[in-house]
Amino acid sequence: QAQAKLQASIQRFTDLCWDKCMSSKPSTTLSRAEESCLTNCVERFLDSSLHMVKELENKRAQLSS
Amino acid sequence: QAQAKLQASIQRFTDLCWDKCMSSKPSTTLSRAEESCLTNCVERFLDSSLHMVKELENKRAQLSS
Amino acid sequence: QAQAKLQASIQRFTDLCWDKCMSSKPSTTLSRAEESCLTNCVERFLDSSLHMVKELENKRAQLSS
Amino acid sequence: AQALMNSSTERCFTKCVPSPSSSLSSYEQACLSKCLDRYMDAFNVVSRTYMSRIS
Amino acid sequence: AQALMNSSTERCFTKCVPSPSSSLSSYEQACLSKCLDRYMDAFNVVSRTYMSRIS
Amino acid sequence: AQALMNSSTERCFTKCVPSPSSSLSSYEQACLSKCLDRYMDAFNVVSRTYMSRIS
Repeated sequence: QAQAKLQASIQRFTDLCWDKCMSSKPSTTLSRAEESCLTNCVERFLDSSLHMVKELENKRAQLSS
Repeated sequence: QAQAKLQASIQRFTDLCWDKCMSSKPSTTLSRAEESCLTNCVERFLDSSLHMVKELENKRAQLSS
Repeated sequence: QAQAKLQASIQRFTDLCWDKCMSSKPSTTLSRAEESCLTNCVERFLDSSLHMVKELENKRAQLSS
Repeated sequence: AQALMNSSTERCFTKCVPSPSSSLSSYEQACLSKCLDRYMDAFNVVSRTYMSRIS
Repeated sequence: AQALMNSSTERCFTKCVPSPSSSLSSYEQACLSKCLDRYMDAFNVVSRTYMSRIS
Repeated sequence: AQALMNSSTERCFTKCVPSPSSSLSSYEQACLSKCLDRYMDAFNVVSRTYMSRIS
């Protein structure tokens, strides 16, 4: 079940970053630009997610103090 | 479980109305225009939903009479 | 349960082809052009799906030979 | 039928009520009615086409 | 709360990080913080409006 | 693998068959094959990047 959740996350990131990074006509190989865009897209998405979770926790800490 | 369904509906309306009402760059506070757009968006979505359910029931009543 | 899966597929194809085929303002009746677009859309989507599954099987066969 | 209503309502609301105001106009209501009819038509065409393919 | 975080993160990432580079800039981080605040505001307005309709 | 096929088919159909006609042309078929290859590449890059972050 953890395996299924992991697969679902990878699927979700692939779809999100596919729309951001891939050229409109599929190319014969994955270009360098597409590959580095995909990597940055996943990395920055995870950074964004962590940033927002931290913000939320700060807010909760302020409310309960 | 009713609680979960309610949460899912509010989530769905938030996403729908977010795309319609919020400016492209997030502002420092929720503007008056954004707030009234969100309220109208939810209200009119619920009106539309009721209108369409009623239409469907009318059609069923005509078919079975 | 097979019935539910069938319904979900038809729903999914309707949404996909609705966005491709229907005019922006709803017309009083379904036009000939809209109807033939919907039919072609479903048929070609199923062709595309079969084509891609076949490709994937070819690739697997090559890897295991 | 729940999924069908959710999906048609979202699509028709987007088409027919682009800028929600303080009430639904009669024009918007007529648009929603026509849109629902067309969604049902589309559902039936798709259903018929799919069933004839898989049978 | 999981669905809420998934949805707000996807929407705010799209708005605030249109071209992901090798790190999050402080501008992008500030945009994400504001965007989360606005998403929560929107969720609260929608929630309040919906509850007053169905009660 | 079902979710992966559904998602890649929808994305590649949208890219490669913008106006569905009475049959799939060989051009459209070649586009679908390339698109599937690129989707698998993208899935692998995303998977590798994500795994190295969470491990």
